[in-house]
Amino acid sequence: MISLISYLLISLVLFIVGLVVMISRKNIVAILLGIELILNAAALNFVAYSRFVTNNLDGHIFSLFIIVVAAAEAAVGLAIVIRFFQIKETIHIDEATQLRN
Amino acid sequence: MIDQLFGFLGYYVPEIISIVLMTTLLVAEAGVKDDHAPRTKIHVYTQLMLGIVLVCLLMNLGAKPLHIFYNAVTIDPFSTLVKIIMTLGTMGAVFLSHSSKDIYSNLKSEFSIMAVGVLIGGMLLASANNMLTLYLGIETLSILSYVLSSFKRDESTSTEAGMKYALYGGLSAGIALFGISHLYGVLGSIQFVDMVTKLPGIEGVNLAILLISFLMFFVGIGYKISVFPFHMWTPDVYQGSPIPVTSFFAIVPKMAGIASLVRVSFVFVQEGSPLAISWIGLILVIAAMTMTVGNVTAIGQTSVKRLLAFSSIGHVGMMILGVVVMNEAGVQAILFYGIVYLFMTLIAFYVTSHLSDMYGTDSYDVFRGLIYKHPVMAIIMASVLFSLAGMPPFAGFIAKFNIFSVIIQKKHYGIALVAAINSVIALYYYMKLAKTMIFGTPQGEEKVLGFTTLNQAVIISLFIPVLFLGIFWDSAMALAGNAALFIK
Amino acid sequence: MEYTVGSIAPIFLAPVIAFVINAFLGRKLPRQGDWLATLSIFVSFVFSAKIFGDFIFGKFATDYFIHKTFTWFDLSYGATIWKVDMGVYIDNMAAIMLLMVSGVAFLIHLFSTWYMDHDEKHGRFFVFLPLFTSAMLGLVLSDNLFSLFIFWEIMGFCSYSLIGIYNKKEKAGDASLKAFMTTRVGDVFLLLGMVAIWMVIGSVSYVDIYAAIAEGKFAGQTVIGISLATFAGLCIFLGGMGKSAQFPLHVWLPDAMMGPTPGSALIHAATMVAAGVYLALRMYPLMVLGDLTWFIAVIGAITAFMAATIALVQTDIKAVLAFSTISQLGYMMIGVGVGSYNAAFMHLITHAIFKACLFLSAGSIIHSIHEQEMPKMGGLRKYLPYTHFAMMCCTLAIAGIPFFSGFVSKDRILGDALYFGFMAGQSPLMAIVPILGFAGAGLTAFYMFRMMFLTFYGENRMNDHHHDHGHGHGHDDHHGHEIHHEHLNPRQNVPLLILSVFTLGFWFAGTLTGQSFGKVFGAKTEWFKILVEAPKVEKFVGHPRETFGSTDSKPTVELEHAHYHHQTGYAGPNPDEHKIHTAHTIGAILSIIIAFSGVFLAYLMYIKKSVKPLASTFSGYTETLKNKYYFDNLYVDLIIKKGLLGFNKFLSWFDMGVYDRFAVDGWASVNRWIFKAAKWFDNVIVDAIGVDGTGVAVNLFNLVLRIVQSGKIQFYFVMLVMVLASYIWTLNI
Amino acid sequence: MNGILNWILWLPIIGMIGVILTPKTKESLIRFVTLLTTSITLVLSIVLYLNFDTSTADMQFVVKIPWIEQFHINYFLGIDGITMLMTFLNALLFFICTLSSWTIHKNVKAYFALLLMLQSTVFGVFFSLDFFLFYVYWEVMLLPMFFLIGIWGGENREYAAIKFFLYTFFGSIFMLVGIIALYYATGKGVDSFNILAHQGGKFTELTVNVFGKTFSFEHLFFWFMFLGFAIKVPVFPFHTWLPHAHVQAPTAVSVILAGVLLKMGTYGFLRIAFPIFPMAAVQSSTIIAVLGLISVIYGAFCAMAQDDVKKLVAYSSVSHMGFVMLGLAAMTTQGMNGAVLQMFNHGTSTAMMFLLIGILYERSHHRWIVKPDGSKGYGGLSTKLPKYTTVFIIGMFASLGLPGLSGFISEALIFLGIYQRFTTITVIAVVGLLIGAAYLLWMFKRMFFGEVNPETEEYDDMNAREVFYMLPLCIAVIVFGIYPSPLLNVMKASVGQLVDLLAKF
Repeated sequence: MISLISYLLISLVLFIVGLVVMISRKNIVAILLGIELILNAAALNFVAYSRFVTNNLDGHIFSLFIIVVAAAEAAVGLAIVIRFFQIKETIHIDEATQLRN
Repeated sequence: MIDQLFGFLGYYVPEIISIVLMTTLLVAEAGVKDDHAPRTKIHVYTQLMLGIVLVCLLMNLGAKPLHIFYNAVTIDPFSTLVKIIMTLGTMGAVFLSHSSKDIYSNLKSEFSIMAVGVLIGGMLLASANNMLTLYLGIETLSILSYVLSSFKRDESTSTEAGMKYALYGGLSAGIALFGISHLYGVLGSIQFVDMVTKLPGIEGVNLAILLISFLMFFVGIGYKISVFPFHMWTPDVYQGSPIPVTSFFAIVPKMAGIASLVRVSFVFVQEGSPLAISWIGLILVIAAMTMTVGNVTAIGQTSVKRLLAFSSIGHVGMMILGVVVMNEAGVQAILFYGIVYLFMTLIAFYVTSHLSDMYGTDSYDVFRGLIYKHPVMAIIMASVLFSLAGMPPFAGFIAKFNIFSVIIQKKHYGIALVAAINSVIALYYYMKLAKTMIFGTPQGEEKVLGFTTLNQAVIISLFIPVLFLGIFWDSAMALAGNAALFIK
Repeated sequence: MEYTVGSIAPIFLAPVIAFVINAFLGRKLPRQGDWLATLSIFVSFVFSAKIFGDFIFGKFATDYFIHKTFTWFDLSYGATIWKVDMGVYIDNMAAIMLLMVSGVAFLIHLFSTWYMDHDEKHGRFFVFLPLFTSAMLGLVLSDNLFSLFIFWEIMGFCSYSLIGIYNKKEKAGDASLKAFMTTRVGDVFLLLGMVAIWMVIGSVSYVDIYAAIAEGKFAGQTVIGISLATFAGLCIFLGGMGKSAQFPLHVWLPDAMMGPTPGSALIHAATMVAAGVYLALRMYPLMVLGDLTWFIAVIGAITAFMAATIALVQTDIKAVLAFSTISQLGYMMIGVGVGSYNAAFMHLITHAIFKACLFLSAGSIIHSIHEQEMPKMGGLRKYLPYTHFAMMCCTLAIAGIPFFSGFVSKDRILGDALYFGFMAGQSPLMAIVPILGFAGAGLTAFYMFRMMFLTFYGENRMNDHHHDHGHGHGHDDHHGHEIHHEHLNPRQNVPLLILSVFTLGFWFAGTLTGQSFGKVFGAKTEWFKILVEAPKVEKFVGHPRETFGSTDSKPTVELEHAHYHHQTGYAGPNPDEHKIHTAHTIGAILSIIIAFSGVFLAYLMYIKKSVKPLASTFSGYTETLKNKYYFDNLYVDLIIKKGLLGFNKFLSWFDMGVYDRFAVDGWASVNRWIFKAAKWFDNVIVDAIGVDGTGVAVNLFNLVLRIVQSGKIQFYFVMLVMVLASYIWTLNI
Repeated sequence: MNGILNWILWLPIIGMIGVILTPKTKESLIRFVTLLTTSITLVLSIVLYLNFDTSTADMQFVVKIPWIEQFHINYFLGIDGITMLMTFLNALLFFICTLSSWTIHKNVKAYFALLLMLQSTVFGVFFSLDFFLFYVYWEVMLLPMFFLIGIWGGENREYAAIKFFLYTFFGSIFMLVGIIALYYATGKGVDSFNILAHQGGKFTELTVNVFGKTFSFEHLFFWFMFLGFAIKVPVFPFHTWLPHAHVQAPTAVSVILAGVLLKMGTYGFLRIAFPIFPMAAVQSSTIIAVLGLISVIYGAFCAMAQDDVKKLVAYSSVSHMGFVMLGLAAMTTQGMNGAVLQMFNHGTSTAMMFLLIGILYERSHHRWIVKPDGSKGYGGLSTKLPKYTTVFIIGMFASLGLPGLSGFISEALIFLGIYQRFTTITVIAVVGLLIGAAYLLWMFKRMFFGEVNPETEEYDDMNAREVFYMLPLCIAVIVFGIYPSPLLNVMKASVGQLVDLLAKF
């Protein structure tokens, strides 16, 4: 019987993995993936909580919205990344240090 | 059931009109070719619609607060006033975008679309009454902002700005969302009203989770209003984005974020709520740090755009001091500050935008000896700078005065001192710019061209409130006070 | 005897009016209004004479005095009553002083109309001279220290202006600056002492001060550790020292001779410099109370002797007179110190007359031959007979030859000094007072006659065509420096002759020798000795304050002939009467001997030439004397230039260069250093931090922020997460 | 009669509008308009003086109109004895400055407009009895000063202007905190911004908590106010903006700065810091006295070292304002009256000095007593410019406190006052008098005596206009030196009231 804790643990792992990816990986697409991971962690939390704790549908609905938003965000993000690639011919994050004091 | 859904649509007209405007704009934009005339038409249309929105909002201003759409959103004078400020900001930005050379002419109406979209997000955020709406508001704001900031498509800086914004925003939103999910778990609902009722009973592990996740949730708002330490994207994005976008960012998302910050604080942080202890201290520290960071960094800037960006950070630090005191007076001060800040920022960006269009750069040098090139512009700009610095008899002083007054009322003398020192620092860099404009000798003898009478009219009409509210400010204060009344 | 504003005010106001008129439209008046000034002084002379007559010729008792006040301004509000009164205080001393001042001033004005003729500064001179005279008269009239101080300073201002009147000369500027500043040193102390008295006893009117002394209000009062009486007395005496050019503060008077000679005659010989002595006399009871008399005596003795020695080697005729003035003022101070009150005052008067006369004579010489250096003169006797006569009388007087006024006054002072030094049971150290006094007397006789001989006797040492003059047929040549054979010129010589008449002793002593018998002109026997007494303080207790228009109070006590105690100045039978008499007799004999020996020595040196002049015998000492004991070098070069100015330069450098630069702007250089460091650390920092105002801390903070703001997005992530973590940690759950 | 303050306050603004409306090219017309305005103001202030009731210490000619209802902020004007003098001084000096600014040719219109604005704001500071109004005027006054120094100043003007501005702003922002604190300490009542209502030591028991430490409310905010006012005076540690501002500012502005603006600081003590926080004032009077003493000595010493004559006079005002601080610290009848009298007298005498330096500068275009290369800057002026020399002597001796001229009485009163409380300080302070005479006379000797310089040859003496505007000051200096009662009678009631109040603590 899978308990709430295990769900939370998994989502926490997802979250941390996402963070680590965003911080460590130099590939911008990978960083976007990290964002996705974090969002999914949150979504998982919502579902789990609404299943085990609150017994209402708020969590489910929220997670649906999250998926939509994540998609939109990814779309915009990727579009920008593509522009970036077209200009710089690289998607290495450290190339993006033109703006600074 | 039905009337719960549609009975209150009347109060929701502004949002609806904005949405209609956005969609119509999309369609129209698809239609037009690359020539200027229709864009002007579109621009006028946009302004008209926004004007209607403004009127509707003004009509809503008197309404008693009510939670509609199953508590999804709250319509109360507070949110309405914030929406008014945002709408005015949008109108200003759109106008600026139309005249600015910083935005490619074939993208001008796209700018309007995005701006209106951000406005909608802001409205959502300002009147959000449950976590879902709030999240959606933030994301709507953010996603469109990413696009706006990368608006100069084939300039690497702009794209980079957009990308950084997107990544940073994504991370912050993600963290916030993670926090929200745990809040949902601990408090068992996403409706503010229900969550609050659960608050007092929380202890033990749940309390720990509550606090941590509330902090995470705060990241989401914090990065929107770019308070320390979530401000780091701001300078880069402001620098990379076109000037109209920068001015837009400096007003609309910030006001929306502050509004939601206020609402969240007032909803969650009440007597007996476990958050109350840490919350005030947190905001105090953040406010102090934010204004200090903003002002101190602004000193070093040579690009006036960056300077204004940092100074806006400083102003946000000032504003959120109004949250600290947790009473109507504080909110009143914030709202008044918002109104004044709107006009001052718009004028400052107008002048900067025009000069940088003319000289191709926005460094101090383009301001040197402006008094000889365009006296009206120079005098108004100088006055606005002094107003931003909080010098009487301009409205900026009254705004500052109110903030001081509320924090001193709660006997936060320490933070008052910090704010005092900060306003001296702020005065310094504003005065440096004013000095350049008035004492400096211009390199070229040429006058400032192309500043049409329309532009002058706009600037002057924006300047009138800055002066008027500095002397006869009781009516505006009353308005803000009335709006602040129903915050709880 | 009723005195109203009308009978007193003109003394002071007439010269003031003359001053105002001359100041504004002097240029338009004929002769630039010198006649007006002279006339005004004559007016005040007439009124003073009236008062003098009333006081001296038997109308009033010894210590009768007029004291009338009016309110100058009033600060009373509610419970606090505080106002400043001005007023007139005339007693015998003041009456005599008034007559002397106005008389001498009148004669000097008269002389000046001749002397300043065709001088470019004629008009300006006659603006300041009446102003000065009015101030001096006002000082004599005034009833309290405050108004005294005011007139005191105004006199200082006039002296400043007259010394520097030839403003083309750089040296004139130096001299005037020196004079004003040196006296100012004393003045601020005078102000301080006045303030001290005022704030303790609530008034600075003489009457109130005397009364306070009698009532013992000073008892137990201390200022910064010293008893109030001593402190205030010392401060006030310092003021007097400044004005009367006493020993440490004497340096200004010789330089003051830059001014026109008649000005020097009036200000730096007759009246102003005597004001210090006058003040010391007025405050005599305070000095006694503060036990300062010995100090005054010592200062006076040192001054008298030192100035006399310096005068020995001076060649400029005015310089000799200047130093003799200092020396004589020293004698007056000795007189105050040793308690021979009326002798000191008498010496003030006699000295005023003969010294004024001496200066005027010197003036008439200088004006006639356009020469001040005595070695270049000689044998002028036959050209300037009247001047010679006048000057000889005065020299006899100052040298203390019997039957002349100087003898009368100085011999009394010396007699009392002798008593003070040897018989009054003072500490043996006090013996220096009489010793220096007598020595100085001898020197005085010597250098005065040296001056006379060098100037009027012997062969004429001027260049050739002047020799031709000597043989009497040079009247028609038109070279620059002619000696006109002196004819009796009313404006040149009459003043001299009048003054010289009053160098005779009996005017003052009432007798020819100064011993007490005989009556002169119906004046009381030894009128001077009797009428001028140290104030008997207890008489002033509860004396009614009169405002102008109220009737005078009647004489408070009848005539008294008693000598008064020397050390205290209080009336009363004196135990060692006979001692004093012996002292006086010895003193008289001694001073006669010394004076004559001095004259004789001078005769041997400069007429007979049988004794070599000093200069050749002790040349080393002569150098010291020529440099006036190096006081000027000490003050100007060392203290002012090196010390004060150096310190000031340092201070202002510190103010702008250090304090303002680093503490206030905070940072010019530190800022630059920060930039260097920052550039080296990371080229993140590109532009200059602002120019002014926010201080080092801000810049350092700025630096840190700029480094944080590195533009690396993932660095931002890290920061975000770290800060979030730290927040969570601060929740300490 | 009651509206007269309104008239005096707003007339300059009307004049300013008039100036702004006049076309740029009609410079003489602009000057005339300004002159007209200032002269009417002067006449009005004299009328004010004639109608002034010297018997009472209450506020007179009070005007009170509600401004911001919610905060109980009023447009609240009124004057007492102290302000009366300042009003007259202000009107007089601006009238004179208008005449002395006749020679300004750069940007005439803006100059005179700003000048008039400055006058109005200064009047506002002196008139306003409402804290908010006071603060607004106090700050607004900076703007015209900033531009007047910054545009028409000397070669280093921007630095000086910014320094002046920031320094004062720094002080006044603390004042603002104090003002708001008072507003709440009095419970946001009807009189919360009424300066008069706060007076009388109402806050002696309150305490405040800053950064976890507890302070006495009265002391903390007394020092806040002190900071604001002391910078304006300026008292010793805060004085360094003054030399810069003075040296760089154009003549008229230096005159106003030294003549009126510095007085605003001491006025602040008299009207606000002392009456509202009497206990703290009395308890910290020693510190004030010591600071005043340091200003006296330090200013005098620094002045003596200056080769730039204007800088010398600037430092001399540091020294003279130190005397005012001493008088204030004395808190006795004589001291306080002396201080206020000194405020007025220093206004006139220093104004004379700055005007005279300005006149000389117009002829020589430098201000060196001794040029940096060591040669004499001037010399033999007294032979070349007799009229000028006469006026200079009057001004100089007035400011070094020669009896018979105005400076003396105030300094004597200050000494009398201070002696009662701080004997030792008095004894030291006399050195100030000494040096005060020294640097002025030394400067005079170096500039006016000796042979005439070749370049001095060309200078011509004061013309009719200059004589005309120097005359009132000369008269004031002499008349009030001989007969100060017209001034003292006006002020003594108000001062006496304050002294009585302070005596209670």
